[in-house]
Amino acid sequence: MSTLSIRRTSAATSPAPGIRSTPEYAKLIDIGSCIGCKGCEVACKEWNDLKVEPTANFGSYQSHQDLSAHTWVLMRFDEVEMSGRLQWLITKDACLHCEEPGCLYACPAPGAIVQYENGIVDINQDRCIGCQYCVTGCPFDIPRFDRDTKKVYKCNMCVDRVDAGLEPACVKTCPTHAISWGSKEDMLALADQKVDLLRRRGFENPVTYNPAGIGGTHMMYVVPHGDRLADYRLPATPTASPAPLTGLGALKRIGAYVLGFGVLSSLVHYLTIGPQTAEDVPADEH
Amino acid sequence: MDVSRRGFLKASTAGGLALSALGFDLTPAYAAVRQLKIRNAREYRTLCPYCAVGCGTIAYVHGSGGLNTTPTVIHVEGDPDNPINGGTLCPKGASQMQLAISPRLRTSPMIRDPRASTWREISWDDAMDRFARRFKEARDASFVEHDEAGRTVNRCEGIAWVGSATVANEDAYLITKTMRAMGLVYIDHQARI
Amino acid sequence: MSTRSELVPRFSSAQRLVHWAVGLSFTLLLLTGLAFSYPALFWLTHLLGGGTSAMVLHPWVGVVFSAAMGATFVMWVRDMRLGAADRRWLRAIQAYARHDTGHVPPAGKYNGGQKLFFWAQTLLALVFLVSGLALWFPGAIAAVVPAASTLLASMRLLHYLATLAGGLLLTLHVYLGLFAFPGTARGMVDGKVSRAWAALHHPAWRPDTDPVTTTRDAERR
Amino acid sequence: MASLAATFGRGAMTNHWKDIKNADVVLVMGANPAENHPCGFKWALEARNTHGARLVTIDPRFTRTSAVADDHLQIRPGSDIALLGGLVRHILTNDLHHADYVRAHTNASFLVSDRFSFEDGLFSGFDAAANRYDAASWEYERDADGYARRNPTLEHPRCVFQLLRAHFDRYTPARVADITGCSEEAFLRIADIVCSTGTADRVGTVMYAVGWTMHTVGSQIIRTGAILQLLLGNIGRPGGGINALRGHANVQGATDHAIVAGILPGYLRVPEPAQTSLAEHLDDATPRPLVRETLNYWGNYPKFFVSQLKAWFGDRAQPDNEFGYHYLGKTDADATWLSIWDQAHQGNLEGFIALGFNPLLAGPDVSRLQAAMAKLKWKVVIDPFMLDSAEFWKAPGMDPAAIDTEVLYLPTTHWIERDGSFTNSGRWAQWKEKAIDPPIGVRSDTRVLSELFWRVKDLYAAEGGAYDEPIQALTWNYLNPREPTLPELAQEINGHDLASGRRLGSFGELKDDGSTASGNWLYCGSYPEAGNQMARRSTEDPTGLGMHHGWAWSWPLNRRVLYNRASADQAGAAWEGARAGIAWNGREWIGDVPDYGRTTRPDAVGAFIMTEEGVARLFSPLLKDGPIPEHYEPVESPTGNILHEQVAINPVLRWYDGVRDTLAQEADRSAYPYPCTIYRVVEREHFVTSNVPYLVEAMPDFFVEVPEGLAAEKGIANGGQVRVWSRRGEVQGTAIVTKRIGPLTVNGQTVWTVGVPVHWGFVGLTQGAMANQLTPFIGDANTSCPEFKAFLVNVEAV
Repeated sequence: MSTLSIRRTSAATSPAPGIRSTPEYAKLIDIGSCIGCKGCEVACKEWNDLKVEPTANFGSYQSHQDLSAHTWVLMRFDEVEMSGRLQWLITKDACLHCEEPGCLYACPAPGAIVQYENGIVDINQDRCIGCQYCVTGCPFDIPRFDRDTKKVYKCNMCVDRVDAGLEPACVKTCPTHAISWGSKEDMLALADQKVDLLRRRGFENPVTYNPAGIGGTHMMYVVPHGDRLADYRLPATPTASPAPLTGLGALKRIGAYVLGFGVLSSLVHYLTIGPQTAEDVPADEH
Repeated sequence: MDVSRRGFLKASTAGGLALSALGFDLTPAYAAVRQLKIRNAREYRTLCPYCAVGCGTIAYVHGSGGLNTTPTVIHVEGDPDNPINGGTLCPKGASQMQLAISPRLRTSPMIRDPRASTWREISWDDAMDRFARRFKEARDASFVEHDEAGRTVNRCEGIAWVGSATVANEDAYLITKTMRAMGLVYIDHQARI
Repeated sequence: MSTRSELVPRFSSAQRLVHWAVGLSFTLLLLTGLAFSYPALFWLTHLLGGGTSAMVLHPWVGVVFSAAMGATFVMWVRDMRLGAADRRWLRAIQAYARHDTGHVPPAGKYNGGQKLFFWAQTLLALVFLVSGLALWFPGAIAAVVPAASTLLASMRLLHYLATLAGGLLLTLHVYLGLFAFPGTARGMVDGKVSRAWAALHHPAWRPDTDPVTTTRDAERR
Repeated sequence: MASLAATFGRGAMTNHWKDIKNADVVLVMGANPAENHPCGFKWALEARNTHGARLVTIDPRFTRTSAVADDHLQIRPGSDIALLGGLVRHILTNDLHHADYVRAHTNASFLVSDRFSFEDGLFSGFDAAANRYDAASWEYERDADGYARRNPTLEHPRCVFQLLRAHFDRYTPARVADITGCSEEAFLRIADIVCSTGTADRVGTVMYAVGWTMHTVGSQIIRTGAILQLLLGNIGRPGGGINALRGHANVQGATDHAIVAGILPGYLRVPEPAQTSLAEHLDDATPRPLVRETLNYWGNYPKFFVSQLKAWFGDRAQPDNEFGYHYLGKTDADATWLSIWDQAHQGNLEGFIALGFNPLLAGPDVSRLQAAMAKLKWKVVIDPFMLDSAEFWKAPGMDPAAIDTEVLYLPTTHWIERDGSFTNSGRWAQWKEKAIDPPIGVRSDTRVLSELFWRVKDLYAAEGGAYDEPIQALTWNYLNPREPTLPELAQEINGHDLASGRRLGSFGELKDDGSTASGNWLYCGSYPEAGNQMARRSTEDPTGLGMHHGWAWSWPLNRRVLYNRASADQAGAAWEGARAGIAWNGREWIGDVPDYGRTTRPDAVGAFIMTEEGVARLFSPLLKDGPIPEHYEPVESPTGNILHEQVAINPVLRWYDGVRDTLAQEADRSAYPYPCTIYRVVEREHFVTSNVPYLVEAMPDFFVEVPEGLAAEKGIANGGQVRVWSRRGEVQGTAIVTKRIGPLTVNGQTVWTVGVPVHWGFVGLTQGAMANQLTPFIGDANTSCPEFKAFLVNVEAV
C-alpha cells in the first residue's frame, strides 16, 4: 500500500506537517464536448469496483436519479431552450475537489477527510464515523452515506491511479476528450483556450467554472453558457460552509472559552468563598 | 475564507486546551491510498469487441499462466498507443471486463428436442455428431446439381448460415471457405442489418 | 425534636433513578458531543467504543436522555412552578453565592435557582431533541425539505449552542451539588439529607409533611 | 455499400476514423456517431476544437451527436434523398461545386444515351410486369471504338452534369421543406454550411451509417451523399470522403471475407448458373474499360478469382477442371437476409445455423421470424452466451409443444480468448492478442467448424451422398486439422507463390494461371514474408494527418485513404498543400500509399482506378433503381409523394409473399399516423450487452421517445408507460417525453415522429420489448437491407 503526503486533514489538532509543494492536479470538463455517453460513469464503477445498483428508466437518458455511495459519477441530462435553440445539457455530477473543501472543514473525525498535496480530497473510510456533517458541509451536495457500512463515499479522483502516475479512470476513458487532466496551471491555460474557442464559435458568455468562494476546484468546467449556470446545476457562488455554519470555527473557540470559564469560575468560587457546610452553621441563625 | 487552516486549527487547539490537557495529536502527515489493483497484472493488447471503431484495449490478467493456474481478467482499459482511440473507451468498452468473464457465459452444449419445453445438456461429441448428421441430411435432401435448364449449379438450398460480424477475419474466412465448399448459397451476416 | 444530624428523605428512589439516567446520559452526550466538536477531545469517543460507534450510539443515548428528561418533567413539574417567593430568592442570588444566608429569602423544597435550572434544562432538552432528530436522519430531511442543507446546518448550530449551554449548566450543577454545598449530593445517592442541610438551604421546606415521606423509603426510616 | 461501389468502384468507408480530424465541415446524417461510435466521433470534435470545423447533424431526432453539433436539422424519417437532393441543387444552382475536381475526377462530362429519360417518377426501361428496370438505356453514348463520348465543357444537354442539374432542379428549398418537414430557412442555413467546401482549400466529410442504408431507397440515399461529396470535390482527400460507419467490431472484415450472399472473399462474385464455365464467369465479371485512360483495376479479376480457387481447392484445382469452378454453388437468386427468412417461412429451409448472431431480435417483423423459425427442422446457435434466437420456442406467446424444431446450442469462445484480426470501419486490420484461456467446456469457432467439416467429410466418405467432391477437395492444410490457428489462416488469406511457397507481398503478384494462391486478394500483403503486418504497433505519424502507416495494416496495400489520387489535381499537385493525400514530385507519388501506380504519371490514367470510366460516377447505371437518385416515400408513409403521385414508392422493390398485407396502406394512415424509427443507444450494443451489469445499470429499460406535443395530445406522462403498435406488432415501455423531437410540417400537415431503441429481448439481465415487433419485412432494392428506419405506428398511454 502506498501513501501520499497530506496538505489538510479533517479535525486536525495541529497543522499537517506537509511542507513539500508537489504539483497540483486538476480535471477539466469541457461541457461543450461532452456527449453524455456515460463512459466516465462506467469506467469509474469498473475501476473502483463499485456495485451495480438496480435502476429503472424514469423518463430520461439519465441512469440513476441521484449519486449514491455506489455511484460517484452521474451524468445529468436536461433539455433547455437557450436563445431559441434547444440545448441538451449534459453535466457530469461528481466531486469537484475544492481547494477549500467544505466537507473536510465540517468533518469532526480526525483524518477521515484529507486533502493530499496534489489537491485531491479523499474520504478515508477507516476513520469516517458516519456523522454526515460533510454531506451538509459540501456546497455541491456530493458525498453520500451508505446505510450498510455507515460511512460516506464520493469520488476520490482515482487517487490510487494518480499515485501510480496514471490519470483518473474517467479521464482516461472519455471518448471525446471532454475531460482533460494535468497540472492545475495547465488546465487553467487549457480552459482559457477552450473559452476562446467557444467565443470564436459564437458563444457569448463562455466561462471557466473554478469558483473563488471555495478557493477554486480541482475539477473545473468550461461552461458554454456561463450566464446560465443554474441550468447546468452549478451554484453561482458556492462557499466552504453553508450560511448558518459560517464562522462555526470561531464560535467553537468562543464556546471552548465559555465552557472553560464555567469550570474556572467554579474553581475560583471554591477557592475564594468556599463550600458552605450545613453542620457548621448554628441552628439558631435561622 | 474565514475557516482558513490556521484559524481552524487555532480554534480547535484552543478549545481543546481550555477543556483538557489530555488528547492525542491525530494529525497525520501521510494517508494510505488503495493499492493499484493492476499492479502485478500481466498486460495483453487486444481490441474492443463492440463497434467498428477498432479501439485498442489492454486486458489486465492475474495469474502467472503456469500449469496450475487459471488466469483471469481483472480489468480492461484503453490502449493509449492505439492511434484511433488513444486509450479512450465508451461505456461499452469500459465495462468489457464484465463481458470477458461474465458468469453468464455458457460452458456446455445444449439441445432442445422437438416439442420440448426445456434444454438438456449434451456432450460435445454427441452435439457435433448430431450437427454433422443433420447437416448432411439436409444437404443431401436439398442439393441441386443441375437447375431446370440443365445447367450445373451444385448448390445446397436447404441450409442457411448467418454470422458473424463479431468473429475475427480468419474465422470469417474459414466460415466462407467451408460453407461455400459445402455448396451453401444462403449466407449472410450483420452487415445486412 | 429531631437532631440536626438526623436524616430526612428528600428524593424518592424513582426520582433518583431518573436523575441519574439524565445525568449519566447527558454526561455521555456532552463528552461525545464535545469529542465531535473538538478534535483534541476526539479520544472521548472511546467512551462509546470509538468514532463510528460513538456516532451510532450518541443519538441512542440521546433517546435515553430524552426519555429520562420526559420523566423528570412529569415528576418535578408541579414542584417547579415559579412563584413570587422564588423571584425574591432569585433577586438575592448574589448573597446566596456569597453564603450570606441572612440576606437570602427562605427557599422551599426547591429554590428559585433550582426551578430556573429545571426550566432551562427542559428547554434545552427540547432543542436537543428536535435538532438531534434532524441530524440523526439527514436523508429523511433532504427527502422532504427543499433547502435541507441550510436547515441541517442550522440544526447543527443549534445543537452546538445547546451543548454549550448544557455544558455550563452541568458544570454549575456538579459544582454546587458536589463541592459548593457539601451534603447535597447524598440526596441523590441515598435520597436523604440532614435536617441541618435542609434548614440551611431550604428553610421553608417541611420534610415531615413532604409527600416523599409517605413513600416506602420514609417508612423504612 | 453497393452504392459506393457503384460510384467509386469499392464499397467501403473511403477514409478512416482519425482522418476525420482533417475536415472543415462534418455532416453527420443517417448516423449517430456520438452514441454508436463515440471513440471514432472524437475526431470530428477534434476537427472542431483544433481548427474550427463546423459540425452539422441531420436526423429525425436531436441525438447526443446533435448535443455537441453546431447546428441540427430535424427531418422526417425516410426523406433523406429529398434533403440531399436539395443540397445537390443548392450546389448546382449557386455554382458551389469544385469545378476543376468535377471536370477531372468525375463522369460529369460523359454523354448519356439519348434513350435515357426520367418521367413521372420512372426512369427509362421500366418493366412493370417484372418489377425491374432494363438498364440498357442508361448507357453512355459510345464512339466508334466503343469508348464513352465526353463533353469537356459540360454544356451538352445529355452530359451527366446537365442531366444531374435537370434532375435535381425539382428539389427546390420549398419542396425540400414540404417533403422533409423542416423549414426552408433551416434548410438553407444548413445548406450554407454543408455546401461550403467546394473549393481547393476546404474539405468536408460525411459520416453516415445504417440511418441511410436501412431504407427501401438506402443505396440511393448513399448515392446522393456520394454525388454531393463528388460535386464538392471531397472524395479522396484527407478530411473528406463519405464514411460508412460500421456497427460491429468486424462487420467490415466479415464482409471482406464474404459471409455475405452473392459474393466471395474480396468482393469476387458468386458464379451464376448462366456462367456455365470459368471462362464465362470471368468474362462476365471482368469489366471492360469505357475510356482509353483507365487502369480498370477490376480487369485483374481473373487473377484474384483463380488464386482463390487455388487457395480453396489446392491441387484439386487444375486447368482441366477449370480450377474447381464447379465446386462452387451457383445461383442468381437473391440469397440475402430477407430471402433467407422468406425461404424459411415458405418451409424450404431445413437447417439454419447462426454463429455470433441473434437473428430473432435483429428482425425485421419478429412475429414473422418466429413463425419462420418454427418451420425449421433444425437450428444450430453457436455463441458464447445464450441467445433469444436459441430460445425462440419459449419466447413470450410461443407454445413449445407446437414447435418441432430441434435446437442445438454450442458455447464458443469470445474475442478475448482468441487472437486474430478485426477490420474496423476505416479498413484497418488490427491484430489482437489472446488474453485468457476459454473456460473448460468452451470451444473455438475454428474448432467447431473443423469438427463439422471433418465429420461431414467422413460421413460422405463412408456413406456417399450428394455431390461431395468439393468437400473432399477442400484444402485443410493446418498443423492441427481439428483446430486451425488464426495466424495459419491469416497466411492462407494473404496467399503465396505455389512454386516457392513464398508468401506474397502484394496482390500485384497474383496470377490467373494457377501458380499463386490467395484466400482473399484484398488482404494480400497483410501477412507477407516480413511477418504479420496487422500486428504492427508503430505510433509514428510523419504526415501529421493521422495516417499511421506503421500501425496495423489497411486494405488495400496499407492505403489509408481510398481514391487518394483525387486529392491532387490533374497535374498531380495537391489541392491543398497542408492536407495533401498524395502528390506527384515529378518522379513518384509521395504521401499516403498511392491509389495509383507509385510512378504512374498523373495524366496517364484516371484517378478512380477501380472504375471502367477511370473517374467517379455521378451517374451510375449499376444500381437497380436508377442511375440518378430520386426521392421515393417509405412503403409506410404518412404522406404522398409530391414529386410524382403515381410512383410514390421505390418501383423496383422485392415483395415477399404476404408482406403487402402487413403494411399500413394509404387508407390506414389515420390508424397509424406517426412515422417511427428504431436505433441504438451508446450504453448498449445490440443484444450482447444485456449480459453486462454495468451497462444494464446505465440504460436499464426499454423506452419510447415521444415528442412533447404528441405526449400532451395523448396524455402521455414522462416516465409513464406507453404502448406503440404497427400493423405487425406492438411494444410497451417507459415514455421519455422529449423536446428533442419536434413537430414537422409535411406537405401542409403536422407530423410527429416516435423513436424506439432496439436493444431488448427476453433473455438477458433485464427484459424488454423487442423493437422489431414493429418493423416491416421489406428491404432496399439493391442490397435488401431491411427498412428499419421509417414505418408507421400509433401510440397511446397505458
